[in-house]
Amino acid sequence: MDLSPPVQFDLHRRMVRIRVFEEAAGRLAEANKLPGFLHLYVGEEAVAAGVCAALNDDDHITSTHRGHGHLVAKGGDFNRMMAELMGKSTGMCKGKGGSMHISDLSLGMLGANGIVGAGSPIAVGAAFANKYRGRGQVAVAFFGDGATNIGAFHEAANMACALHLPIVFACENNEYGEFTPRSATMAITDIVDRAAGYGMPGVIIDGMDVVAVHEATLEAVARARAGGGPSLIEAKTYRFYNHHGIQNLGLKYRPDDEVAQWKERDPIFTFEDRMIENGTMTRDRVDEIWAGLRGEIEVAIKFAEDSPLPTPDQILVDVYTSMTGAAQ
Amino acid sequence: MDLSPPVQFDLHRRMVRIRVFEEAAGRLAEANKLPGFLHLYVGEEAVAAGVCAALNDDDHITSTHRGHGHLVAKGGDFNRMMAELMGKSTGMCKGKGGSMHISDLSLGMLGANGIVGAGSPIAVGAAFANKYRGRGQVAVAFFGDGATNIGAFHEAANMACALHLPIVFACENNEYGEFTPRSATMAITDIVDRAAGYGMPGVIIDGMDVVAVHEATLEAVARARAGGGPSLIEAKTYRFYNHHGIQNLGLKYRPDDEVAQWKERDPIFTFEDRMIENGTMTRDRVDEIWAGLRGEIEVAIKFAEDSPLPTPDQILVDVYTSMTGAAQ
Amino acid sequence: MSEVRKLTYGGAFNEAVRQAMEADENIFCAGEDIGAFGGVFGTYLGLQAKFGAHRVVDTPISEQAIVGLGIGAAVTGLRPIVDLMFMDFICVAFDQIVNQAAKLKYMFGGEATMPLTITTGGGAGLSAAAQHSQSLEAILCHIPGLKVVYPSNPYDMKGLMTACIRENNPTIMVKHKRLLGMSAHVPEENYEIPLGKANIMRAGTDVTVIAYGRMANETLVAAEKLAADGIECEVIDPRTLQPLDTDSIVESARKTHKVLVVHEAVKFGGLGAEIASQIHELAFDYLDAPVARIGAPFSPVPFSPALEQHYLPDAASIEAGIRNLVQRS
Amino acid sequence: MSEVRKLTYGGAFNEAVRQAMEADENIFCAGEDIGAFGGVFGTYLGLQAKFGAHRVVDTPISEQAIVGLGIGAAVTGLRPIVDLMFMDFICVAFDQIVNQAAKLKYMFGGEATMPLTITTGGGAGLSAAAQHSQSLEAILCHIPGLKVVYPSNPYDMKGLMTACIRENNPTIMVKHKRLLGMSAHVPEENYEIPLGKANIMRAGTDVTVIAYGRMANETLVAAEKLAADGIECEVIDPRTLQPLDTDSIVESARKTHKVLVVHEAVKFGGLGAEIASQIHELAFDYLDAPVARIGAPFSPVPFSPALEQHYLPDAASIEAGIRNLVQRS
Ligand SMILES: Cc1ncc(C[n+]2csc(CCOP(=O)(O)OP(=O)(O)O)c2C)c(N)n1
Ligand SMILES: Cc1ncc(C[n+]2csc(CCOP(=O)(O)OP(=O)(O)O)c2C)c(N)n1
Ligand SMILES: [Mg+2]
Ligand SMILES: [Mg+2]
Repeated sequence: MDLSPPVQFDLHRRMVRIRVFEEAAGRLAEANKLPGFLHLYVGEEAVAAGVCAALNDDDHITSTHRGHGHLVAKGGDFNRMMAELMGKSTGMCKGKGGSMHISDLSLGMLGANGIVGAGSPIAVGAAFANKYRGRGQVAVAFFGDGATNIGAFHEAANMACALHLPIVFACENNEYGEFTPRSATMAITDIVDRAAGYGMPGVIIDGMDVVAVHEATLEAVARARAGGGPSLIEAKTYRFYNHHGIQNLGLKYRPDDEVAQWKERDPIFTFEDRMIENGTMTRDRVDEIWAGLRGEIEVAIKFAEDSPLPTPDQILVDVYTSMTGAAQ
Repeated sequence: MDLSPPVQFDLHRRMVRIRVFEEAAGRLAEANKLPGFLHLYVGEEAVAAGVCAALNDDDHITSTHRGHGHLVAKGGDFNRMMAELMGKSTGMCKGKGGSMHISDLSLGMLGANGIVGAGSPIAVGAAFANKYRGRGQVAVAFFGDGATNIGAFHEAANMACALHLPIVFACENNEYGEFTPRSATMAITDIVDRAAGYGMPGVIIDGMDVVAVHEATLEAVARARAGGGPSLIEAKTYRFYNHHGIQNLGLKYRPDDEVAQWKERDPIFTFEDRMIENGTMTRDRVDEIWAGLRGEIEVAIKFAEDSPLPTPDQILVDVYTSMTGAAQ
Repeated sequence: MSEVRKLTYGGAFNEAVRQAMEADENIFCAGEDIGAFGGVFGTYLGLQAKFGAHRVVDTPISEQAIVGLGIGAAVTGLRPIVDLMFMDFICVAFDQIVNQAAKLKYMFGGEATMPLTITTGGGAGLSAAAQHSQSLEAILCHIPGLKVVYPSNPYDMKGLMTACIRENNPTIMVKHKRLLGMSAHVPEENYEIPLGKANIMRAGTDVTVIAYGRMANETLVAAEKLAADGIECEVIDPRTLQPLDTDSIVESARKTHKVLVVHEAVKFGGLGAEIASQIHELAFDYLDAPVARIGAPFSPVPFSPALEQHYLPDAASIEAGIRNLVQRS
Repeated sequence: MSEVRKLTYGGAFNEAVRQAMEADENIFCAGEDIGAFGGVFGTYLGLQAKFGAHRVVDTPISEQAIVGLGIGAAVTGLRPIVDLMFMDFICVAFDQIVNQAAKLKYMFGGEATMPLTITTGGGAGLSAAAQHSQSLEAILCHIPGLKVVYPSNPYDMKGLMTACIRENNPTIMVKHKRLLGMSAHVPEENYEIPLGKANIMRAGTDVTVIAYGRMANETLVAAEKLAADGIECEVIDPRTLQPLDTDSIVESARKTHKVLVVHEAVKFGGLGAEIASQIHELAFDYLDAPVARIGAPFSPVPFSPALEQHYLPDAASIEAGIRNLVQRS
């Protein structure tokens, strides 16, 4: 591990922030306190954290239906995020977006997305603008293994390569799309096999190892900033909970021992063990960090609960920049 | 050349039929006798002929905007094809489809298509049905180099591989999409580089060599019929005329010497030379074949010209299987 | 009456598919998560176990190829049922639906049949936000070559789904997500409700209300309330939106002289505009007031329940709309 | 008058883009064949030579990514103009247009602007058959978040395209393919026609005809013929279809008491239904007859000129429609 302790702390903190936020959201959902769908990122923290720690605030990311993880990793504010999940007017999207559309333009987070694969073309647009302005910004498109089967991903990957844009395609290969295993929906095992078809380099990394993710991203981002064009990173990872929510409600679609094996490789706990072993971190410090963030999330929940609901007169606001002349 | 003389004659005849049909159509278009767009197949004959000669009548093909070539190769009837291009009621589509939608279900030709890439998912459906019925039929999707940049192609290729369907993806790489060179729209040189990303074998062949195309197709079709799944064939070829019509009207987008070099490799003339050299064919016989088919096309033009136009009462016919209850 | 067999709306869909597949080997289903998992709404539950993975096919996340699969298989002789989970995803497959499935027969000069059923979950009310809640049926009804079906209850679901599967033209069967659990009597034996025939759900003399999908049920609630005040509504559920049963609608309009059209879709450009225009064209002289329309305001579907509940029409707003109309001279 | 500067409809488009790009470095264009070749309709001719390949970008055949390129660039601060050659190809990019571009600002709680212009060639009349001739504007107008513009002449084209480019919401600029060569006076200096304002092309007292795109011109021809018989038509071109200038339309309806709406799109579910419904709702008591509609029959666009010429409304059928309406009590 060549990373300096501050970088290690940063990676760790980003992961714990995600875990704490997601576990809290999951509990609230189980208590029927969150409306709508909730796709939790638990288990995959190393990917968002490792990638986003390689980015600046003015770099852009596009996300997926599983989007809070990405926004937290990019620095998202607990209070306004939790308020959004509750549909409150103080939420990141004033209650209009919810879990599937959470976003924060000020952090370059161009939105979770309810349409699988649809974020990638938007990331290409951000990358184009970044190149156009020439200030060295990059864009990252997050997407799942399942998303690589959809046309929008393909068009985005090809266009980014054709136009030689500063972009990183970051695939979270968790081996499932909803309730269907990857093997039923593609004849290849590794998403990275698709990179050559666009003419970009691709690399497989252990998505449970935040250091590996981070180092691969640093390289891809450096290439992009230097005008070297797009790259694809495939992170092998796993979601610890159900496709949405926490518990499996319908039929069982993943073998118990598969789930158990992946959980043993928890990206946060294994990283903590490594840091403690290396002397970068102590168990006490780890506990303190968790406690601190758990405290923050309680504050956020309280903030969200105490926040007002949006009022019906807000329905027609923000469809357009101005309401003049719009249909009713 | 291991192919038997009858097979060679068949390949030759298919190519000459295309050339004769296309040249006639081009002349008619220049004389303003054909309405609408006309995308000529001249120069690429070896691809359609080489592929279709490997198919049975009950095998299926899907086609592109450049579709007459495929239909002629599959055995399409000159009279009804020419009548369709003229918008006559005796046409293949009763005048409703025209050049861009020419089709013949009885020959398994599931339509030219005005939407780039849209034929491939339909070929996947035909391949699915063929596997479902278990009678050993296969499907071939024709498409251009440019079409491989569109999402529909990608989804089709992946789904065919995931479901292990009896299908051949036949790419006509003529180095241009309309007026834009391939190099501007993709960062790779060979379309075949995309095959591995779906998990199917791919092969590059000289698309000006009908024997090479035919042999590669025989292999891919045999694999498909035997349950070996999809393959991709990339035929390097060139269109001798403009994207549509014959002459370049707008700006010049292809260097003169590039066009000239490809024309020297005319797929029909080079094949004739080979056959004559090998003693399979004589120059006289070649001339006879051309003359015979030129006669047939004159008959077809006459048939088309003499055919009645469709009458306005046909507009609402065939939107649905029955007109009862349909909106007006 | 304890022996009346009940089925949910989702269950009625499932039974229609099962019975059809038992009767005809050419029918197969394909879609995301519909196989082993039975579909995210459970509407395909048990079918793969019964008919095998070759007839109930899990597909990649590839909506264009899913519809293309259906088109290619239909035009070569099978009878596919393909599923696009949420109606919003119709947008992803829009080219295959609009430019291919709808037009293929016509472009081929009639030399094709397209016995393709596309199923999808429509409608709002689950805080599923802007990309999982849309009502896009008006868009589909504007496309010649498609038929569009939208059942409002379990009985109609079974009969209409059966009709869709037997139909030789491409049909789109919209299942309202919030009706999936609605339970009612559904006969076990197979039956078909012909496409293009409206259902007069409630006879009345004072006002005609035309509503479909979940809104038909909301309208019935409003109608009962109004009946207590002596206002008798005739409630018509078109059931099939394309082709539309104009005759039944116009006949009722001529009788009651007052018409309200209700849908969950955005009002501007919704199907209500077409229905209202046809009524005006064919019954103008019978009308005491212009045909009124209720639909959603002109915005994407908002996430927060606090907004969504006001965004959607419901029994109360329909009741108010009817009172308003009845009061007009 | 020999000094009046004339420009074609296509040329007016080109000039609007050129002048806007000169004034604002954040504007760029992207689309298939628009760079070196200038676009298949020639509407982007010369722009790449002038502004360079980084500002006038040739793209792969990837309509979803083309629109996505525009969305991502717009939301991060540029002002993209992206081209979808034929309006039919909107179906290929439909998810990006409908589920992304139209909704992004709303889903983000307003924290975004989307100064994106999508240009496309619409309309029939070139024997381009079912997949290259459609008029799909009604579908776009049903989607909250989009604005839709459809100029009928060179002057409006320049002013409206300028407005689209300056607009901070996603707009769709439909160029009618058969108007590209239409030539008329267009001022050289830059000007803007505000979105959402109809144009009263011809004042009249007997009947109001609402028509847009190529049909506005066909209507003017019909109106001149009718004037010879003493029938004075008021011809209104909405120019912007979303938002619609309801006020101007209703005012005219109240004045003339008779209204016809004309479009090239299929009649069923076309924009005419919405316009007619609004007029009925807001001017019912002023009307002598129901608002009449003329649109295409319910079929895909047929290829053969022998069919297409009867499929499309024209001056003659519009004239007949007006006479019919005027004769109604
Ligand atoms: C176009 C589209 N099709 C289907 C869905 C339904 N859906 C939501 S998430 C999902 C699975 C996505 O799988 P993957 O990309 O691997 O991401 P993961 O959930 O595993 O993180 C599906 C099919 C959707 N939202 N959009
Ligand atoms: C979806 C779509 N986008 C754009 C077009 C316009 N168009 C017609 S043919 C063509 C080029 C196709 O290139 P390629 O696939 O290489 O086939 P080729 O013409 O070279 O045979 C384009 C862009 C179209 N018909 N459909
Ligand atoms: Mg996955
Ligand atoms: Mg090509």
